[in-house]
Amino acid sequence: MPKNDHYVIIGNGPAGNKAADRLRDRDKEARVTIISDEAFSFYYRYKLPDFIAGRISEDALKVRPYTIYKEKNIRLRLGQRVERIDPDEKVLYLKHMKKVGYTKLILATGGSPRVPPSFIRFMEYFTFMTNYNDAVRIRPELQKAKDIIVIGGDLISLRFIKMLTGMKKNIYFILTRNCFWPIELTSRMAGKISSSLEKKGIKALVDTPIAAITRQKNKLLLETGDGQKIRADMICSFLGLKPNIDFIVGSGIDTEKGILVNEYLQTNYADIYACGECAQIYNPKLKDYWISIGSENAALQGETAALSLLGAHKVIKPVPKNLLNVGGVSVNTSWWKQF
Amino acid sequence: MTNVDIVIEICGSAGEGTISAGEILSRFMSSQGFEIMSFDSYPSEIRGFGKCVAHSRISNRKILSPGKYADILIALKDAHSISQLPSLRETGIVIYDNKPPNYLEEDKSIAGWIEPGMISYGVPLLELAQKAAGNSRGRNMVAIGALAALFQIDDEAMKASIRSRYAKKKQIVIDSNLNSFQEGFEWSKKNITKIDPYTFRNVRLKKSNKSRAIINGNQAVAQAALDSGLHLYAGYPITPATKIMEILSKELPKKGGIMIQTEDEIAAIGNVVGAGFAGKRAMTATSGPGFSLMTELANLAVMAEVPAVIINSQRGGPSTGVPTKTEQSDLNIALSGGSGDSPRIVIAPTTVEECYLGVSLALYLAEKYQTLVVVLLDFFLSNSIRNIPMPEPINKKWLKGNIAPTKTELKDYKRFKNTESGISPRAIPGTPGGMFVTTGLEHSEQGKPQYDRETHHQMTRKRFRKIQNAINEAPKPQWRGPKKDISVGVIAWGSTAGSAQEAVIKAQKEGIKAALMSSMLISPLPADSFRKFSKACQKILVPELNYSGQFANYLAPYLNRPIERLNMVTGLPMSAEDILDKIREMAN
Amino acid sequence: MEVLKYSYLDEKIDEVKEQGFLNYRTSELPTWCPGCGYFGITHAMVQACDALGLKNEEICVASGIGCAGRYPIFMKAYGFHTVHGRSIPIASGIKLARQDLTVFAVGGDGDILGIGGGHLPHIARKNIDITLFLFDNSIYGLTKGQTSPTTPLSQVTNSHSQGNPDTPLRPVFLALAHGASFVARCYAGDVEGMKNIFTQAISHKGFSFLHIVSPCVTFDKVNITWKRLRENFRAVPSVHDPSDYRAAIQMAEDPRPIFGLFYHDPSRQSYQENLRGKRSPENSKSSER
Amino acid sequence: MAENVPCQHACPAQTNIPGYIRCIVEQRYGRSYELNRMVNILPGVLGRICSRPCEEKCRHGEADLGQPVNICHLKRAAADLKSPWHRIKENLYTPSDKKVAVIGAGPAGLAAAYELATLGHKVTVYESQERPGGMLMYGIPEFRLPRDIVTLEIDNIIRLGIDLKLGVSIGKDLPLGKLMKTYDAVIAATGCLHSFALSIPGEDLEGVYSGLDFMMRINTGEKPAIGSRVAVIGGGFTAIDCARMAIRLGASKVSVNLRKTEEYMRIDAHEKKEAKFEKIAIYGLVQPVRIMGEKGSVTGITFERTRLKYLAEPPYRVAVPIENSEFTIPIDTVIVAIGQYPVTDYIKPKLKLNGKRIWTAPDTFKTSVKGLYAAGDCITGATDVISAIARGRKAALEVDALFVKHKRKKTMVRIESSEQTDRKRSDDFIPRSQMATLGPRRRLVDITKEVELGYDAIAAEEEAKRCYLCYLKYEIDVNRCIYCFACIDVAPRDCIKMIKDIDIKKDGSYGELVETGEWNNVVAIAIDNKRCIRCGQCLEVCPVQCISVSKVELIEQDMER
Repeated sequence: MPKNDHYVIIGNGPAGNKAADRLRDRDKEARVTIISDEAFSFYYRYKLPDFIAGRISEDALKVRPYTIYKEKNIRLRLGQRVERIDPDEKVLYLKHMKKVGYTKLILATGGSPRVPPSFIRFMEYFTFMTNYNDAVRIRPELQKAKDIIVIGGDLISLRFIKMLTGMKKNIYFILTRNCFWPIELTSRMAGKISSSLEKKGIKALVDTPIAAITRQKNKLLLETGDGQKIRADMICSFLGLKPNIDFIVGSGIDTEKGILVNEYLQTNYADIYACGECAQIYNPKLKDYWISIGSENAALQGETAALSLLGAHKVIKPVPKNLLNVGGVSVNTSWWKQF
Repeated sequence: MTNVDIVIEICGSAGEGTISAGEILSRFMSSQGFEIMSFDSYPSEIRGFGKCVAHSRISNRKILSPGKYADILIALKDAHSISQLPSLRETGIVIYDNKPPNYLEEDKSIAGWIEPGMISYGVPLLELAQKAAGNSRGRNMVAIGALAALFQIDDEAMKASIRSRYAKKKQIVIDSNLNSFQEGFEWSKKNITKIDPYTFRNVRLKKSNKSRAIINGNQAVAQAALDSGLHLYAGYPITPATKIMEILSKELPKKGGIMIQTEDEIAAIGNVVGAGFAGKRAMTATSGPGFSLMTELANLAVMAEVPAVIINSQRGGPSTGVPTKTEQSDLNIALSGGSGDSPRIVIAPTTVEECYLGVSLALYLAEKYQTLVVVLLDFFLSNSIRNIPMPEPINKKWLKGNIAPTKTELKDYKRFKNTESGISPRAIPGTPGGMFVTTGLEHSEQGKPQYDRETHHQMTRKRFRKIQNAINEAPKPQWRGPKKDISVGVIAWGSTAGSAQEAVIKAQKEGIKAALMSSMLISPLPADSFRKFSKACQKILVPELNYSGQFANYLAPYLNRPIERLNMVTGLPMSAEDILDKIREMAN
Repeated sequence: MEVLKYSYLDEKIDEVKEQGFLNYRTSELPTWCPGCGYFGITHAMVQACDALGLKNEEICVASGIGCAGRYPIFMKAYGFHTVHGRSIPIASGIKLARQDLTVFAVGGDGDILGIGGGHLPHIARKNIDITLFLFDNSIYGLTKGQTSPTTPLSQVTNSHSQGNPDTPLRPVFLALAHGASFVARCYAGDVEGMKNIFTQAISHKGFSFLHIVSPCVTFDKVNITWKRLRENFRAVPSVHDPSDYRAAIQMAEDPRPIFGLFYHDPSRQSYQENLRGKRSPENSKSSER
Repeated sequence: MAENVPCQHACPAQTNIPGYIRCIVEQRYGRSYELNRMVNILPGVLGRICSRPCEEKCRHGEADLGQPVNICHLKRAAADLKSPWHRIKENLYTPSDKKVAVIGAGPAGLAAAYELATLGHKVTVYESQERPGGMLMYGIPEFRLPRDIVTLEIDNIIRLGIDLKLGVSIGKDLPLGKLMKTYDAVIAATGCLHSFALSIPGEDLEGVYSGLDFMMRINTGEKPAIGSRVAVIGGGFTAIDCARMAIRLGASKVSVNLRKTEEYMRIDAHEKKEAKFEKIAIYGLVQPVRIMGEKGSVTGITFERTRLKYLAEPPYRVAVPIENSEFTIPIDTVIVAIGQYPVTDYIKPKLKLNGKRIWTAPDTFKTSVKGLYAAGDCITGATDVISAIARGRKAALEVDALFVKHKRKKTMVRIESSEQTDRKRSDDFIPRSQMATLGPRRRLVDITKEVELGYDAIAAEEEAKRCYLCYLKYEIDVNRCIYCFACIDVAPRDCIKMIKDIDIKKDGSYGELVETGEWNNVVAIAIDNKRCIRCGQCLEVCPVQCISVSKVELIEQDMER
């Protein structure tokens, strides 16, 4: 391989970091660059609720110090957003009018908060908490708030609720089944979750449609489809994540829900790979496309992508079922079926 | 037959013809076959009461220094001459006007100051002049006439010399001068009884003097410039360099060149740099204050790699300083004047011969190395008239120094190509395809402004590196005296080297193992030669005409040893005696 | 549907290519602030060179320091970017050395009238055959907006926060007073006019003084602006006789921006001609003054 | 031109979009409407249901420039806001003695009839249905297109003296041959009325509808029975209309199933958004294999997974099924909306066909039968209304040329110099105004109620101000330019370039400006009108005022012979 190879990884999450490490281990000569639009270092996303609650410091969020990148000779471009990919020219266009060329590209852009179309009209009232920036922004708000509505039902929302109960907040939980994207909770699971939550003093509403949200003075008023009116200071939305592929659509890289890749995590371009929450993988054994969530999956895929990229043609396999006990319900976090 | 070594000083007020008298004397004596070394010291005021001294050393043997003490003092003006008396030998002779128009107080008449042992001859200079020409102007000629009479100089030959000196003037001028001479000569012959031993009669002289030139440093410079194909001289009058401009004004157009008198020294060096850029040889001459003004553009020549030659005839400084006195205090500014790391070639001729050689070398080196060359003369060297052998024709190689780019190089022309030697082929305007921009900004090989650290570092190195080879092209440093076990090694530069040589010779006669090292090329310094010399010496002495020991300081890091200094800032050339004293002191 | 797109541009491109003024540019993009009048001057200069058919290698441009000083870098010729205020001596040196070259001196107002002000009278009286382009934006631009010798009275600058206390120089008046044999004032926005004057100036045997008024778009937003120049622009009246020195002086005293050829004395001998021994006071009108 | 005014070029009818948008800013709604009507006889209709190829190309929607102008909404605004006493302007030509029959009163047929009528010919339109309008009346759901608008605009056409014969089916009620003899020319604009079938097992089960059939039944007043779980197959307009209709008919779960992905759906983003808003799920990369049924009705559908395959020639992606990837989902109703093809069996003798479509000679609309012309969807397959209108009009002009022996109208470029830019830079930052829509519940209450509520004058003006007015052409006068970069400095994007040349394409047209960074190659500083967003900043800063603005419009002129 020529020495001037430049491996670019978009995304500074578990998948991106793992991929970068692996690339560096196997190829000492090449340039390895991670580009991330977040300005904060690689952090544990699941610790964000604790961070918001003020239980842990910023440093505790960080997975590893910046010095590691220097040691490993990995270029970290933080706070730089990729606007466009030109896969034919092999160039990335960054937001600040900069071009970055690559020889191989790994897309590990992760996910961003998802808002189902039916909720789009309420978006302005929602508070999201998916990344560090959000966490920093809502931290002071949350300290002041008394009544909080949580919409959703994904894992981090449950952690969040746990954190809120610790803070003695008044919590309303609207469990929205089809929002545990990409799968739906069964009514049995939803019921279990809600009942276990109610035991903890949380008012849980299962599958209650939202009719309207209005702002009244300092409070937000939520009207449910069945006529309930709930006043709250904040409405936090945890409606799952959607792959961050907006900037990729139309570039020539095939996408559907996520970036379509084969079992080697290769996209329709031979030199572009995708891994983590942004990748939509067809798995012959499961006979379907899959999008994974969870940092373990992401890291595994990052590694796989890196190895495939280096020519190992490693096939990604579903990891053993990784069950998390959430509110008494076992939830499979490894591979979420699309339908 | 006897040997002579007489120092004559004519001292008077400015405007009294002191200098021309000295010049006439020197030239005549030289034409008679004597070795001469003469120089003038005069005030910056043209008329009025400034003190002028024409100093001439006349000998039938090689003269190395002007001589510290005068043997004969011709006092055209008493007041000035009194102050000149300390430089008269204890047994010296004073010729003075014994019939001035007014009565002088005792202490204002030179005669009152004459020490025991001195001889004084009074000549009614004014009266005789008025008698001869109807005015006082001929007093200098009267004095010369008296001199001729007193010291047995061939009066007819001298008259011929005077005649030729004023050949271009109106007849009345020639006549009045000749008459004055005649009056003085005759009056002295008739009225003065000679009681001193000095005479110019029966001296063993060299056979032929035809292939010799009687010139001073400035003239040598001008001649060298003319012979080296100088195209443009731009200058602004300044003592003591003005003479160069005057000569070139006359001579340069004859050769198709141009002498331009500019509005200031800045414009002068500007013109020179411009012409250098345009591919023609150009130079200017100035002195310290002018040189200070020039440093900016001189620096430009260094940075922009444009040939430029500045003759700096040093005088006392700082500032306007002592305009008409000699000093060697511009070494620092010549070596590094201006901003930044500014390497340049500095040549300091030690003799009038070297003035000629040095300037032709300077013009060559400037062209070849595309940089600034400073030729350091001093007041003394500029004005010191010497009788020197006709200079060798200039090395043909020196007449054409520019390295032009080849056709291949022109294809992708890099004006400032960082070559191994550091010299980049230089396209002259008018060369098709060689267009470039040169700039005083740091620049890339193409000449485009570029300030990154790598460029600045490499280009600075290049500019320093390229001049190093000049060491091999300049005459080798001169080592006079024993090659080893030297007790006192004298390192001298510029005009002081002559005195130092004389001192060393005298010291050797006294049994002191002394030697001299001097180099015309000062920057880049032929350091190896100096180190070698230094190793052979127990002690090193650097005599120079400045207070701070500029050359010694410059030398110190190269030699890396203690250096004795002899610094004088009297406005007068260093004398052999002073150095000898120091050598003696050091040898003990 | 008819194809109508760049047809205009296409013709113009061919036209420009035919003109060949591009041959007088280097590949370096000028580094002046966008909108600077110096672009206009530069453009007119290359056009004038082109119109005269000068050979690149026979043009020498010497410039001083400042925004205008950068000019040689952008012109394909032998260029000499010298030190502050000294473009005139260096240009004269070049011309004196090489009669065959066409020599331009380029400098700004600070350069030519300030630090190098002493050279102007002498180049004018010497009448050395160079063309002086005074890029006058009435400000020290490269040092970020200090008062220059032509900054209008009481204009607030970075060096005079209370307003400039100095009366500005009048460059055209000065040049006339110093005896320049070709004096014109141009306006940086008028390429055609500049080209015309420049062509005459370059052809003139002797020193030509070109005072080119240009706004500094960065440091003067008040006094000498494009807008004000455009609005107050007045051409030299067509009846003006450029050989009429007195009329030229009168016009030079006019505070309004009058642009055009003020004075031209083709009969005056250049320095070089004088040196060649053609010195004759009768030939020179300047001796009358 | 094409790249200069991308919206106009993208419009099949070449509507002067900047022109009519500008009129809205000036509150000349009538003029705006008439500008539309010059090439598009149904502005009010198209303002609602146009497929908006223009908006895709709108320069405002280019990367970094925000979102495209709501061109379609503005068209509707012009129609809505114009005075009720608005004067319709027609260019009427001298009557001729030529008679033309148009088969089909759909958009193409109406457009052709209108054009021929203004040109002075006697036109008779035969329509097999009871009401004119074709798909406008029968294909498109009423919640998207209120019928009174359609009727009004059609009436405006018929008023020109067009003889409209309804309920007459050519081939059935009246043989084509007779028509051919009676009329000097016949234009067939019969549209696409046959639906493509999936050709998979189970398609004949109850609960399987073809999309067109489903819509027509609804629009003729029927209420087809549907279950709660509806799967729509296909990704075009009809598919989405069916899906949205299904929701209104009471289905709780409706999915739109695509062989490829959303990216390749041939509908505009607006429709997609509305569909999603109505909770319609869009699934990609699936292909139906069979429809399962019990007792004659649908119970489920089996899909197989597909993957995208890249075809180099032409560069295109196709969906390829993945082996062994079948899966089944329970379903009550299947609507197959994968396309339509024209009915051609009424024409005898047989015409030359292009696949299932009528073949016409390129650009002349002549079929293989002399005197018979064809226009609209029957020659292209199902497309959109604006294309049909454009083709109907062009076919009419061809017919006219046949009579007159030369073309009577030609497209010219009119260049007007303009002093002003008509806009402010701040206008570029106005966000796209969303059109208010009915709330989700009210949509279900009255299923014929129009979902989109239209713009008021203020919203229309705000939105209209967003238009860059690409018909303005900015040009730098090379002779006066001083190459000072002032314009480049203020340019909002890389729209002003230092160029050394212009590419000239093989066909002689001009291509890209060739940029250079080398001063000695900078022949000119030029405005790339393809990149220019007409913000007028350059005009403001140019020190020598060498930038000119001219208004470049395509106009139709009478061709003198």
